[in-house]
Amino acid sequence: MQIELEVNGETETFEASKSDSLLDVLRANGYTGAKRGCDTGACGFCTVHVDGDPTLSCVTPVTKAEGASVETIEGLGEQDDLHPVQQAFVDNTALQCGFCIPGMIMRSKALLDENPDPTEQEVREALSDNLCRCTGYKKIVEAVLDAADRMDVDRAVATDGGPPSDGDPPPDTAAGGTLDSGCPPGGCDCSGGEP
Amino acid sequence: MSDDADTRANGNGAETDADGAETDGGTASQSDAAEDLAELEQYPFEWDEPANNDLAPGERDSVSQRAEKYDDRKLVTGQAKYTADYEERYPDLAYAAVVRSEIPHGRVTDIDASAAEAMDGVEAVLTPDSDAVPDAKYTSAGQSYPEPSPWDMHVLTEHVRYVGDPVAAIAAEDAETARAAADAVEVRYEEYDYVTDPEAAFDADAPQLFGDEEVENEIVGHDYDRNRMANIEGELGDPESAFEGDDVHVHETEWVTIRQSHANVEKHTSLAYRNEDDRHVLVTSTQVPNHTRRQLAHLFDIPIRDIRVKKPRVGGGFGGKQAMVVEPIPLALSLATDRPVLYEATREEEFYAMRSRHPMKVKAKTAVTDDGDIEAIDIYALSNTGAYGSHGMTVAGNVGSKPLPLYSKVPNVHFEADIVHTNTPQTGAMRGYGAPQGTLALEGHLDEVARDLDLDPVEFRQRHYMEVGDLDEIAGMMGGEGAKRRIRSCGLDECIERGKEAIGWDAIEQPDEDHLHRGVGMALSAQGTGVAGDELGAAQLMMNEDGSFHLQVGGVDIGTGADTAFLQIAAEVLGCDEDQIVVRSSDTDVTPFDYGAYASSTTYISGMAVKKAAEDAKERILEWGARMLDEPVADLDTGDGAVYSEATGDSVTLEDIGYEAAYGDEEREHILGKGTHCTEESPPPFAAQFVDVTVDEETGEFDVHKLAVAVDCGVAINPGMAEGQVEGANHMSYELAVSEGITLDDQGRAEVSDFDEYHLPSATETPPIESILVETHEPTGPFGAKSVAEVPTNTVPPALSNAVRDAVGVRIQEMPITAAKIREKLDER
Amino acid sequence: MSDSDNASDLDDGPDGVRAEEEATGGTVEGAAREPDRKAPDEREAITTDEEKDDARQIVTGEARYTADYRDRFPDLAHGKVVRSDIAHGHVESVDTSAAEAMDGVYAVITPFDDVVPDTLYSSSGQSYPEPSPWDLTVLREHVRFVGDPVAAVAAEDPDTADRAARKVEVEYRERDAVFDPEAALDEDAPQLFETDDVENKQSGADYARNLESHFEGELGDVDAAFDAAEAGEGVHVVETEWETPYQSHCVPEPHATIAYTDEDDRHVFITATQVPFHTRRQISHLFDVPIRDVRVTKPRIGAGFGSKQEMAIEPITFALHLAAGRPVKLEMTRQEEFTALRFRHPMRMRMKTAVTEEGDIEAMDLYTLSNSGAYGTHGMTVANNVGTKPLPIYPRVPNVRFSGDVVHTNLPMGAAMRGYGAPQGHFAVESHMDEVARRLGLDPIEFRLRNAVREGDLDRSVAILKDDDRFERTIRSCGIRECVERGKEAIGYDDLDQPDEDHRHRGVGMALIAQGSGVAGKELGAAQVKMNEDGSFHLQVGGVDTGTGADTMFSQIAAEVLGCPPEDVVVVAADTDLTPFDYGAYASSTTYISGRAVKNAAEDAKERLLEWGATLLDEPPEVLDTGDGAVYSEETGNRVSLEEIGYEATYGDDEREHILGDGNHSTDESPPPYGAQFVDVTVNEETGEYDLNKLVFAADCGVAINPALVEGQIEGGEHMSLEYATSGGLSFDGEGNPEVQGFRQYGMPRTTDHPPMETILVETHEPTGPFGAKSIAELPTNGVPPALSNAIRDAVGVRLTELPFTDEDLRAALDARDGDD
Amino acid sequence: MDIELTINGETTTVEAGSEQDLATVLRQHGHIDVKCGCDGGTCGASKVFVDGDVRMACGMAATEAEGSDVQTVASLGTQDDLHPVQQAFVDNFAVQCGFCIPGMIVQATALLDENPDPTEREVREALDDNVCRCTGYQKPVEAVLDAAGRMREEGVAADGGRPIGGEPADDTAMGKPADAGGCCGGGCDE
Repeated sequence: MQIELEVNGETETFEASKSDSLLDVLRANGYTGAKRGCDTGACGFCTVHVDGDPTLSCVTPVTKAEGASVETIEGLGEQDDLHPVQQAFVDNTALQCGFCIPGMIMRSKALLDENPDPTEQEVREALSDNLCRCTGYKKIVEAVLDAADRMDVDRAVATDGGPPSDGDPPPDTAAGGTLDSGCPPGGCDCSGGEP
Repeated sequence: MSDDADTRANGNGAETDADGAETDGGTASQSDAAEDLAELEQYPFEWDEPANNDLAPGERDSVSQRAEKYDDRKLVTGQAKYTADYEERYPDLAYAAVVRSEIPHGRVTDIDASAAEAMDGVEAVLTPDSDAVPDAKYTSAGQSYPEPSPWDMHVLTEHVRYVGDPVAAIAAEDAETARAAADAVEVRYEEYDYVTDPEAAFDADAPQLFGDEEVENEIVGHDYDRNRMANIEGELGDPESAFEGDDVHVHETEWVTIRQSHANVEKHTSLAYRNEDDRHVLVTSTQVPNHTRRQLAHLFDIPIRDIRVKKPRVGGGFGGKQAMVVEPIPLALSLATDRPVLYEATREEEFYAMRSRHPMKVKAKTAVTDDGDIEAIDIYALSNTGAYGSHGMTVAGNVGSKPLPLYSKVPNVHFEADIVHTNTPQTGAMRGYGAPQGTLALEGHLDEVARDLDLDPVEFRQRHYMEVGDLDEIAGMMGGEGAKRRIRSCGLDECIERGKEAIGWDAIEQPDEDHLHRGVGMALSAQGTGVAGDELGAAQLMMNEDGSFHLQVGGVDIGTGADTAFLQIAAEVLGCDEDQIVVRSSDTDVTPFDYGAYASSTTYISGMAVKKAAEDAKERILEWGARMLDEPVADLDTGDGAVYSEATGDSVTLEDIGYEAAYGDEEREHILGKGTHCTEESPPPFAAQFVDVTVDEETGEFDVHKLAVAVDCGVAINPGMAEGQVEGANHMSYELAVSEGITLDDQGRAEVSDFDEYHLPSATETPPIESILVETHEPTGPFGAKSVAEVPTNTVPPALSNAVRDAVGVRIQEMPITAAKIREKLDER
Repeated sequence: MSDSDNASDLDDGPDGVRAEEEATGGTVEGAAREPDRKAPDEREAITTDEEKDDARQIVTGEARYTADYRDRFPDLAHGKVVRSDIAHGHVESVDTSAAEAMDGVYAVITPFDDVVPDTLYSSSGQSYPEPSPWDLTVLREHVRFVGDPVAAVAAEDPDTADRAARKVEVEYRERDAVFDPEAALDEDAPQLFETDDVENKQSGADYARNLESHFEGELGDVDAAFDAAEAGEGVHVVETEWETPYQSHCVPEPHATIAYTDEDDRHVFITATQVPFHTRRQISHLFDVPIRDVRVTKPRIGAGFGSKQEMAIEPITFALHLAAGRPVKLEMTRQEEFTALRFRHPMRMRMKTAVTEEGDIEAMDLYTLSNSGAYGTHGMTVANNVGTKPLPIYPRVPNVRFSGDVVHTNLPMGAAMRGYGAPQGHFAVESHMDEVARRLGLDPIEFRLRNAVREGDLDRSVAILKDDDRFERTIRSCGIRECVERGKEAIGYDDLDQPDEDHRHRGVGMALIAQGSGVAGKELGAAQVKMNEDGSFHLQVGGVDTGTGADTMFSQIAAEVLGCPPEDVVVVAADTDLTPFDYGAYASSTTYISGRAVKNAAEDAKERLLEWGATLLDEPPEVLDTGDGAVYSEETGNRVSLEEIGYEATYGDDEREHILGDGNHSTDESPPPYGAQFVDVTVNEETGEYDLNKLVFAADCGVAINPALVEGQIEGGEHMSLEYATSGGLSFDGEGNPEVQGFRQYGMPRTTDHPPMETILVETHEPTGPFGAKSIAELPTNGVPPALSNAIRDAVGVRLTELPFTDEDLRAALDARDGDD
Repeated sequence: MDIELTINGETTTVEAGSEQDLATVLRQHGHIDVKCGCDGGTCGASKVFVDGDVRMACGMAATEAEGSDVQTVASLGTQDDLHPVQQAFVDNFAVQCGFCIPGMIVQATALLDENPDPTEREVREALDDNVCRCTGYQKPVEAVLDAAGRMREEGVAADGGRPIGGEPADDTAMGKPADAGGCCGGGCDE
């Protein structure tokens, strides 16, 4: 059978069989960012967004996703232009083998979309369906909290009429400093906010 | 070119001319003898050659064996993978097509890509203004750095200079769509005047192709106001005086060569993608992976470390791929689309938009005494480099520096070349690299002189050509690939002897029919072995625990069998079978550096690097052998898959050593070897070409019965493969003699678009070729090897011209040799 | 070559002690004498939190793990294994006809097929010949546990493969099974192996008693010491028993392999492995193909933790590939991971000591009974580590005995797992020591530090099982006391607030930890460095990054030597065709062995760099050094950039050279890293429930090449250790059928299960390691069980001896305590 | 559209555009041993057997091959078990870059099927529309003549079937006379 999905903003038609999970179809079509860890919805490695909700794609029949808008890790940033959540994971060394990370990041992004300023406990609860075997979760939780701070800064700018918040954080926030130059990230020509 | 050369030349002139008297009042304060000594020190005859380099035939286990070419089995079963065969690895592969200029000269004023962009499946349309298209100038020539070629090209260009210049590029989901989209791009031009004839281009009033600001890294003698890309000149002795002497006969002849296509069966093909490490990978059909990596890095401003160039099997290069011809296109498109992109040139593009051999007009002039002593030679070449200058100067330099050194005993030599732009397709490196043009002129000329002065053409040459021990100064007197060198191996005498025998030189039977005349002609040639003083090869070796090896070498096998030669060289050193070694070559991430496959350097330079790496590993193997056999290293050697003692006869297999080194209790080591090689040497290989032809005096038609060519390539590492090189080169040389090449219309547009229009001699049109290998020992080469791949490309045009002259007394100087031209000359006669 | 390195290591004995004394201060004068030692401010590329080289690939989902290579193979077949559903018996027949008749099925293989070798082998990725028995066949006629592979299928898609596998009908002749290791030792127990069923038997094997190995070693005279203690006064003898369960690695990426034959007719494995070179050798031997025709390449790997120090699924994949004539991918399911792959060995241990009233340990005797499961991979060597890792914490104890039995049962296979016997051993030894202190009324920390290792000690117990005293080691770096000091402070050891509620009691426990750095005398690493003309480098190294960040660490070590930024070192690693040899990622060897090989290779290249620098600067190489992307003169301050050297060496007029370096490293040394684990717990006396308030781990891993990555190793190791103490474990029904089939039943700790963790790095300088580094990855796996046992003892006075500690266990112990009262 | 083809003995349905040539379609389905060296029908690299006749696959529409039996060079032998023509090409160093070789071998096999004992001239004529840029045709011609000899000696069926005696004996490979020692050159057990 053929099934139509919107993946990362592009509508595509996929060959699929009735018994396929959404994960099966994504992976068979080059979206290998989502990982297969258990096939029973127990590990969270396959987390993607379906119509904005974090979803375990390995236990989602693809037929249920027909027509839906799916966002995968491939739809976030690029290696030289990371999404703030991705950047925070990198900067906090919050990954080792990385197999759980795509799911972890999709789950974290969903959390921050809904709750831009979570407490540590809220982060832990949001991520409690996502297993990680390497990190002991410590740096992951720290990364998500850090991402929240970064996005908060971005958002503050964005509400001032700046560009949308998906861009790179400005270098000085990435370095842990505070954004006090008053420049929108990448949005002006003053070359780094010389006072 | 070189003041240095001129100074030395004067010294020598003094010696010859005035018998010790210092005629020209130079600053020479040393005696000639002292000078000779000094030169002998600087260019010693004795070479510090390791004992293992000079093996008698009976001592060779791998070298000079007809080892099976290691990739043959996959080639004959169709399993070998060329660039385009990797497309199945990339499910999201996009395909490229290029929009090319349809006018010979002008400026792009507007590109309307809207129709193309609107087509289904079109991923990107790039024009000179696109972000992904660098605007840096570069040369496509795959040479050392900075390249001895002008940086005069753009990836996509607004100033078009020939019919074929790339203007825009498309990536689409399949090749048909890409081509259709390319057709749908509308380009508007402001047309300029154009010029297609090199002599006309040289005129001060001719349309000018380049403004001064349009070129960087300009080459010596450039004069863009007159469309001159370069002028080079070199001199030994005092040729001017020699020509003015009253006791000499001065002959002057002029020769014309064709625009030859490489016609590599595999078209230029290149696949570019960004990998998950955010690095850029090119799988590409190239002779120069490392140069390409550097050039792409500079052009696109990407660090060298982030580019990987891999050469899979290559379907022939012949110099056409000693250039970064197509790689920037798929790379730019892959940057623009973030998808893997494959660009495969069409065969039509191969003929009008890739590269070709420089067409030249070459004049030869000699001063010869009654006794048949050549007092002076002067060669002048006018080279048509087409729209761009890649390889322009260096190819023209070789017109002189390859054939002239053959006659190293001639005291006065002059060479000059002008390299001129026209609005015609691009030229570039091609097997022989200027030597075919020069060899036609010189060898045709000398034959004509001999016949005119009633000298035996063979003997006449023999009196002047180089011998072992000579100091060849000619090779270094001008641009090109040469340097002053001591000759340490020369098999010319034997080449001639065996060639004569093969063709039946002394016993030609004339046909019964009166209008049929049979003749034989011969020509000699010398080439080089690598670019003297501008080569580098390196190799690494790793021993596996079962006594097998992995060899990583930068050297580039473009179908010649170089990988097999590397295996044989390594196996000879390591004392194992070739099949115990797995070779991996030409991958800039994995293999050490190499300048690439050109200038006949692969066996000599890269092969020597392999030998050094193997010797480095062997040292460690012998250490382990010594430990395990409890004997001193000095008594040990490798052979037959083992380390054995010459003292006791005891041995331990390489497998035992491998396991002990990897898993032993006391100590462990991964046995590794590394080697890097560079040299100032570039010893010449030699060829003697013989052609047997029958000419029909009534029609001018001629029938070539046989080509015989004897080649001294030192020790042939693999005689079967060496013969293959000789025969293939001779076929290409035959084409130079009898085929029209790429012909152009008056706008410089190629008139050839496919194989059926390009007269590549077919199986029936190609005469039988007898290849003869004459072994000499070149002490500077690995196991005595010199090069082989280029020298037999040079010789058929003069030898056939000479044979026709022999048969019916007429001289054809403008290639190709055709029945009509012979008929015309016969009629004149 | 490693000779000189080895020699200097071996000759280091007395000097090493002196070097050690210098080391404690990390002084600059040390740096002058020892090029390896760099004061913190002299370091450019090491001890920086360099971004992990694959971090960006990973967070964008671009990193490719084995199964992600499927799109490179349009004709890929998907494999599925048919497994035994009985615990013990023989395959009588396999009916494959129904499976073979299905559309899209390319091959069905059974033990009786030609492409399936019947050679005996061990799956353990160890040195050669492996110190594990060869008792496996690729597919098994004689099945020994529920999950043993009997047949396999390759089909056009995973779904077809699954369905076909279910249609394979296997008939068995069942046999009696045994599930308890002590019962298995009985003469009358069902016997798993006949003598002929095993080659390469290990020491003390007695298959009639299902004994895979028995071993024993002694220093001094233990019996005499105990006799004396019992006869005399002032010496107390304490004996304790401990038990640990199966633990699953829970590797995020299930085992996966793609096998194909390339156009050169060579066999290629893209596989999730920690041991590419061992796998290459083992495949070669098993399938009788030359080593040179096998290529094993490791892509990104979703962690290993020891479960991939095994050739676990490669042989079946390869046999399927041979049968199907096309590339085959075999990917385990999570259920297979929990039932059929590999686990930490369950053990029962006995610890006995004789201790004076002052707290001097006179004698230690440790015995372990290890349940090896159905096959013997890593059986003996893991059990050996139960003693040889923790006992050396107390190297001055004069009388030490360590013995063990490794026994087969009809249960899943024990194998290598992070810690490799040390978690079991530390649980026994460190809980025991705490118990001794408490029984003798000594401060548990003071008691241990009184006996614990110091720099300069000669450690003989590490070699207690070896005949060869060259494996005894001098301790040249030891920060264990600083670990304890800083750990105490972080956990608030001396001022613990008790909860207000009477039934809630708070306690703190501590455990000392030691591990090794590689297998002493059984390691080899090698590397090659190639310089590019722009001054960047390609580094080819056999070492295996299993997600730990090893590749990043390699680039830092190379960069420190070469004087360039780490991102200018492109690492090509763990591909048997492209990279030099390496034993693989296990035994905490990667930084110490492979990292040292990288350092040696970089130094080899640096020699050439300095030569070129000397030519270009016209100064002698002796006054030159590399740094900041250049070769500079210490005398004149002149510098020439690496880029200039690269272009000159490549394209220069006079001479040219491709600057290459190679390096090897092997050694008999395996210096221990040290740690101190602290646990802060509150116990509800009424319910037995307990809350972990905090974990603190202080580690001495020598010089941390990349502190952020080291912290990650510690936190991840503690996570695994936390699980070992508090959850996890496998259970089986009476027929040997596994009851844990997935994450949910298993109970791997989640974010919400984790207490706050604090990580402390204590820097020492290990002179035998690259830039002073020792290992880190395994060390923190050992600490939580004993520290938690000790903390509970501290809080409520009861001792838990069986992992994991459940609320019920604790409740029962409290009840017993109160009953005793 | 879908067309049915038998490719190297396996019947499959392949998708082909009406404009697509057979070579492109074969390559898209993994038969990369079919090479394309020109813009259509002029270099011979793409030669395959279509119902037993040699055709340049790039010069014929895929639809024209509907229902046909297509054999590519890969059907002749494997790397471990070469067809005598392939073996002769290897042994005679008739292969350099190899790009033209699949077409060349298909053509040579067809020739020998029809004419087991061709003259040199006949070989050259048969290969006349196979472009080779490396060898000067010298060694390919010698290889075909050598293959003819081997196949006659080994009694390979005239229809190009597999050799009866397996691999040719080494002494023929080395160019020694095949009658040395009176042995048949590999086809017998003596």
